[in-house]
Amino acid sequence: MNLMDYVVAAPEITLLGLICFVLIADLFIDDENRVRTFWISILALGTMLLVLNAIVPDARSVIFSGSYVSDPLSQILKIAAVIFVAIAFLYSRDYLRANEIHKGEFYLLGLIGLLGMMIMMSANSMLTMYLGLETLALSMYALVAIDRNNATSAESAMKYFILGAIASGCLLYGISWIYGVTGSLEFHEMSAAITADPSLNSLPLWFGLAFLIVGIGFKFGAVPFHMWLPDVYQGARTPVTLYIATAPKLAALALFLRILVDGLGGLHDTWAAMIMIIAVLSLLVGNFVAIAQTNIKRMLGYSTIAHVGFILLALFTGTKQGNAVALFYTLTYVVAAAGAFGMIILLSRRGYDAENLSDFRGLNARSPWFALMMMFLMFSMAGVPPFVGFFAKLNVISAVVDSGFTGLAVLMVLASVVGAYYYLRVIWYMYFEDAEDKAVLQASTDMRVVLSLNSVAVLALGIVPGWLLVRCIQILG
Amino acid sequence: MIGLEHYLTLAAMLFVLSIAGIIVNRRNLILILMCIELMLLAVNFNFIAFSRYLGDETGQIFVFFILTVAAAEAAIGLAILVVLFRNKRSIAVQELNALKG
Amino acid sequence: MDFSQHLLSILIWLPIIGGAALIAIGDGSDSSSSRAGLMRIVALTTSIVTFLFSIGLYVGFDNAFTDMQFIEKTPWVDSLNVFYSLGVDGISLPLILLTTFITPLVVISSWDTIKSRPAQYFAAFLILEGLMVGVFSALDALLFYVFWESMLIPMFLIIGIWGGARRVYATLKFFLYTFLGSVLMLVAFIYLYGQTGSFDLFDFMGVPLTLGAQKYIFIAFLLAFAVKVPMWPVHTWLPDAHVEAPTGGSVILAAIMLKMGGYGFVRLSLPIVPDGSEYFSGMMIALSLIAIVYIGFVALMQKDMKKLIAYSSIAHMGFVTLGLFILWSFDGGMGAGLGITGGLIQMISHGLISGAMFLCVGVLYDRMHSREISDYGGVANTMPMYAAFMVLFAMANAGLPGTSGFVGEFMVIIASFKANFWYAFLAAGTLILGAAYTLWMVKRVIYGEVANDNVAALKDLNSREFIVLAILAVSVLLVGLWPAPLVDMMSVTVEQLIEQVGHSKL
Amino acid sequence: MYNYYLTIVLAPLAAAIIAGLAGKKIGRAGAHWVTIAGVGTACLLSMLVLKNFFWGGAPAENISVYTWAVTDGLRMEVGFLVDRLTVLMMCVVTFVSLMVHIYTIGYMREDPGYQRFFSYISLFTFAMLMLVMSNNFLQLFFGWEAVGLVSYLLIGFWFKKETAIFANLKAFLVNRVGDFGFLLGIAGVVMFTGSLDYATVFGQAKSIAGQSIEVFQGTPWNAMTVICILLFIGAMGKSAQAPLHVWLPDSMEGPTPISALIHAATMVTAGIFMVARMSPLFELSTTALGFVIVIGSITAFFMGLLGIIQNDIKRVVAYSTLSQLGYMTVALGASAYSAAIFHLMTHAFFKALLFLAAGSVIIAMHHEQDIRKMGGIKKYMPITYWTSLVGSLALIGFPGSSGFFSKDLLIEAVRDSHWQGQGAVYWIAYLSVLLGVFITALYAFRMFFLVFHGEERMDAETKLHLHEPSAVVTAPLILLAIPSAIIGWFTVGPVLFGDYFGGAIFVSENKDIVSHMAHAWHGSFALLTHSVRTPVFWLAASGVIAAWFLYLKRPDIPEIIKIKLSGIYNVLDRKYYFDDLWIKGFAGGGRAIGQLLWQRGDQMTIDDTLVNGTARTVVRLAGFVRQIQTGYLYTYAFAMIIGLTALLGWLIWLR
Repeated sequence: MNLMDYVVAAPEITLLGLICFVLIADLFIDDENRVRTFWISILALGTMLLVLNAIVPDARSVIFSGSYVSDPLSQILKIAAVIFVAIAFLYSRDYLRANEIHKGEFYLLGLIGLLGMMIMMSANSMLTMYLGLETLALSMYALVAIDRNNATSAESAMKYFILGAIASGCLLYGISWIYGVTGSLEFHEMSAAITADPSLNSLPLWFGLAFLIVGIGFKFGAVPFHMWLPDVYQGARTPVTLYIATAPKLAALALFLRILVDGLGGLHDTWAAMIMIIAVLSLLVGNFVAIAQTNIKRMLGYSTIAHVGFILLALFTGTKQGNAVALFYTLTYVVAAAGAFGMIILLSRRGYDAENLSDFRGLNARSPWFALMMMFLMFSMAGVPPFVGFFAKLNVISAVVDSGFTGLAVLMVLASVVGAYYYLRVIWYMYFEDAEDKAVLQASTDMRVVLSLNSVAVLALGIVPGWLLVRCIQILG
Repeated sequence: MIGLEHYLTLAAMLFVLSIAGIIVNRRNLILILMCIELMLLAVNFNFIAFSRYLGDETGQIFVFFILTVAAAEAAIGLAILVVLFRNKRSIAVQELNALKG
Repeated sequence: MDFSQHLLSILIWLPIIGGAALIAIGDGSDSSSSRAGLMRIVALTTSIVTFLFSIGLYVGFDNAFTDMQFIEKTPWVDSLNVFYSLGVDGISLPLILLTTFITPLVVISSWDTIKSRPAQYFAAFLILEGLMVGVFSALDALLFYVFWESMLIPMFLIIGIWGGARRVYATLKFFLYTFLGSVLMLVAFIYLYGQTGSFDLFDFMGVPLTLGAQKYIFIAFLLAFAVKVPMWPVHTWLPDAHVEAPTGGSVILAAIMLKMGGYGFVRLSLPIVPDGSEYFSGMMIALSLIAIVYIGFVALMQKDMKKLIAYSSIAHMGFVTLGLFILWSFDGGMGAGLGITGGLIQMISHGLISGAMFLCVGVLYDRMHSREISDYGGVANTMPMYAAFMVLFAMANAGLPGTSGFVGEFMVIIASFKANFWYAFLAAGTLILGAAYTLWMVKRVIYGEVANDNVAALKDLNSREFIVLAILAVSVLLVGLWPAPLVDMMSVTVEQLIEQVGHSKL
Repeated sequence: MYNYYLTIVLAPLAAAIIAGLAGKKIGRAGAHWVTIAGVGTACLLSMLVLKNFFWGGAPAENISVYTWAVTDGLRMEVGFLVDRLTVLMMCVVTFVSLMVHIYTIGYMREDPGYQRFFSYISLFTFAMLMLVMSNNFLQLFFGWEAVGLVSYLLIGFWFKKETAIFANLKAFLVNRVGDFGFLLGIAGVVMFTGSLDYATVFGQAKSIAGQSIEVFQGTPWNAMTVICILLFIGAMGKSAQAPLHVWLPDSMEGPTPISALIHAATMVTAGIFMVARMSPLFELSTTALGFVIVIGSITAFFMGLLGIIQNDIKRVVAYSTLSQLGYMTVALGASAYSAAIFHLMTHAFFKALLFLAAGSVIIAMHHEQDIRKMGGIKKYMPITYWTSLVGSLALIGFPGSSGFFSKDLLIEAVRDSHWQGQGAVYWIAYLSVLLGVFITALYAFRMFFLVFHGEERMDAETKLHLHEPSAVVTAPLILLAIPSAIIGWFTVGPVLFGDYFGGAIFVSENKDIVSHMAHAWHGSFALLTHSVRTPVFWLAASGVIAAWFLYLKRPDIPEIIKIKLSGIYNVLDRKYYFDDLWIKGFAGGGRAIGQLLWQRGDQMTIDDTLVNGTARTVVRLAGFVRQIQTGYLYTYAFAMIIGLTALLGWLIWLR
């Protein structure tokens, strides 16, 4: 146990420190100046970026007696997570202020959640993973309930909490079995043990595995463990939804990659089938039910489920390519999701949430520019070229085809055709119908700028998808 | 002589019980919170039994963490419960369906 | 810089940039504001400059050269081994020229007829133009697919925003129909990518494939292209889309977008899966003939002018597919080349004629806001000039010799007679049906006593409309009286295609 | 000569374009002057060319103007084949056209569409010349369809008249039915010869005749027969042979000048010309010739019958045209191509004359066309009277008139044709042409008497203004009357028996009736004297007498006959129900099919059921799956547990 370890783990440690600082600083800030807390947290996140860029992990460095790992994967995931949390904060600020829920807790919990994510991303043992998971989960439960006077968000928080608890219970139960069979909590020891003694690869281990998958599936929001997702997306205040919809997906990816690939990669042919089933289910349920939605947050919730289906289908192949494209897909999807929810926030104002599809009516008349941006995002999510969503899907499909599941690929594309419908519906409302409320969009310049950049990014990434894709492949290839 | 399998069986029973509790109970959220605690306890049983069986302490260390987290979880859960009650004046599970479809 | 090396890129990106500029300019407060004027000028100049560049393409093109020309190839997505590679040959060049030729006409024709958001309207068309040129010049399957799909977006908006009453239904139907068709093509591409390790079309053409694989790939392609052409029975989106689309949209849709289906068959299906194509050729011929006869009858009964023309488009495109897929019915000798050339010519000519027909209907629609045949009658009394054009294009649509409509049909019928008497018999049925539905419409719309006061109040063509129709009329007659330049442009490529399709991939 | 040919073709075209596009600027006079100039030049040059051939003995010329397209080894060219057959046609076409141009100045004087009309008829002249001068099938088809187009435009010239625009649509569509066959025929030619050029094709005629084509599986037919019959179907359309004749009577809705030019003299004879031009092919298929001759005789006889009961002055002439075309077709079928062409020529003159005369009557009667409302016009319009007398005599083949030579020899040719002793076909043909003579005489003079003699049945108002139209109308009448009267006398010898056509028309030895008749040829005068001894003469005479008796002496008798034979009368009155067949049967049927396919097939089956049905299903499914999300915590938990147990179950039992 040497000092270097702390250097390697610097990001988390710094973040912890910063969190404490924000916590204390926030005490001395009164409500009308709450925006300072925002700027402080932004600064904090900025420093995080500096720190993360300062220490570039050349390769895997495993520390704290094998419970913590730092590698390019964790690096990129963390950077992304930090950025998206920052974006979430930025988009949220004005909304929170307008709706008198501009509390320091929001940023604080957000940062703590980020800490949890980062721990998950760097976890190298079940214990670390669990702790990170709970740190994230608990802060998100709190975030969902942050609006004390809102029944629906309270309800959704409660649902989220209970189901989450069940999920983590299952996860733990699974962990306990894995631990029992392999005699270790540390991922590489697990895989080593399994390779060393193939006899371990038998029912008891699979028994645990099944429970694990419940936990993982829940985190992703994969069918049939998805039920919380639409309710929470709809129930939580939009900024919170934005937060939940973006960065944690990266954490979930880390969860999957660390446990099922690093840890239990030896059981691939066992879990592959399970993952495939839930992935296909997510694909279908997500796309189909989204069609029937009128609340756009809920619709995006279901669309998330569908996208999760794609991510899982990439992961289920178990190939390096599959993992790489899963990473690519998740990153790009999160970009689009951030933009979409940001757009909802943009349309909302004091005491009024633009959360129904119909609220997008005639946006083209109100603000051609942001209508265009929203169109970019929607087409990207629908997977229509030249937007990045298309390349994400393309990669996943080609990964699936390469591992010989052409039929599955056909199913995927057909599902995405069904999916296209509800994205198109948004565009249809924006462009083909007349506005009901003609109110001008009120949003601060910085949000407008960032949101525009965010949306243009899906086009830019679509036109030059190369560099990000290459990075993903370098990291996991 | 009581062996590993008995502990595991017990743990499994508790686990199933807790889940059953969550699914069957439709009246009171508190009960559900309890069931969750129960679930975690079942897990703890497993861990301890395994660690004893493997002669390896990490399992027991894990248990401590689980207990801590469980406490935190309970706190959050109750907090949310309070918020919920403030808004809905009820903590009945079957009235918790404003969000659906 | 040396333009000639990047001519295709210019043709693709110039309009797209112009479109982006238009979006940047944005719509003036009203369509008469100076800003709107500026915007129109930008749109027109962009499209015309593009057309001028395309002339450069025509001049620089070498008919005798068998391979692709004006090739550009730079890596695009290394990790997937995708290239930004463009090129033209005798098959794609005419279509590119058609695209760049029609777009300015569309811009002129909708000069001041579009009242709401003209900037967005013209932007959509310019971007569409660039993407369509891209489709015709892409030599990399993925690039092709990207252009192919992105094209849907502007068209989706054009129909949806500026369309008629049932525009939303129509445009959604259009988008989903075509999207459904093409995603399977994507899967096929990916499969082939798995086989070759690249998306290069020529690698696809080179790779050996089992008959089974070829069948599946052909079906995947078929769905994509059959929907675009459109072939019976996946044609039902077309009448709706055409009827609801604004005039310009209908023109582009009929004149160019439909051609992509035929182009796809020539560029992809035939060379990449020759055996698969041969296996299904019987079915394809059957479908083509159904399209020609069945749709001919259906067109007869249409009450809506645009619907009628839309259906006639389907029937005419039947000749394209027929010409392509009788390829295997000849044991050597003349025929194959005749059929394919005929099909390709038919594409160009139909592009001109249907475009003109839709413009003609548009002229009336702008005045009376009705497409119902029954609302008209005796238009010739009030709009003699218009009537002259209408009759000319109607005759062209009925395949009168001396107009472009005749050339392709003549070649295809001659070829199909050699293939099988009954093919020709059914195909030639269009002589009667085509004349019947077109001229019956002319009789009811153009001729007769002035039907009602609205007709009595009609004003004849203004100079803008006259120019557009005149240009089209001249080109229709030109192609009809002297198709040689067009044919020579294609012949070498066609021979090579036939030779290529001749080699089995098994 | 090449420049001559180009000028001949392009002069009318140029005139048409000028008159058509610049009509407003050049004004009415300008329009007719420019077009007359154009056609006049064409006519003059044609005469010169004729002179070259006839006296100069110039050889046939086969020139390619430009290459239309070359693909897959098939050369498609535009070019001229000018030989003695062509040049004859050229002269007829341009001359009649010129006459009509002049005549039109008077006939259309008040019409607002003056310039348009001139542009059209010049355009027609161009198209017709392209047709006759073509040296390949492609251009032939071009001309073929182009004349159809102009005829369509001209029949519907008064596009406000519902009947007119109905008639022109009908004409075009019926012609298209013919062209349908024609195009297939051309395709067949290409299939077997790989060329569209006359010379090449005729060169390979023998090889085609050798081959066979299986239209129906397992039943090989002689390729030549199939091709020839297909080609002839085209001729049936253009030359209005039964059952594709229905458009011609209706085409009378057009202005009279074009009835004379297009629907009597030139366009309708295109079919005859085409068959003669294709004689090298037709000669090789007796079956096809049989088909031709039967169709011809049916048309000749039955269409003549209809002429008797028509009351519209133009329709009477129209039906007589039909019947005369039938005569020519019969001649073709009898391999007496030169006789057919000869009759074509004479007919062009006297039929054009009759139409123009009728037209002049119509002008005088203020566009009254019903012969029952005329009568005794003789004294008001002497020129018209005498000219149309010439025309009628020529029509019935009065000895010495042009019609006499052509028709008499035509009938003789049929009598001695190679069909002799072939049974039914022969008798059908021969009898129909014989009886045709009587009928022709009957209807021709019925009309003549009703119009020019007898009591004056028109109202006083019209009678007041009844007078001979201006010179532009009468001059063409006279100019046409002259050839109608005499041209037969001195052309019959050289054209028919002087082997005028030479290589232009090919007749195989055993069928070559005309040259066989040449041996018995002792000059026109001999024929004249001998004619009195032929049944033809007596039939014609009795026809005239019958007409005189029935319509001048005892006008009540026709009424009685009408009542007595009301059955037959109705059949004739309904034109053998052919119109019903086409309009109700085919047109109506087609529309019914269209409706069915559209409503049931397209909309119901494909669109509603398959396309929208799918969409509906998806939505319904979505609605259903949505129900699972009840909103109750325990359902959610339950779902998770189900999922878990499913996974476990899969592990334990399936894995």
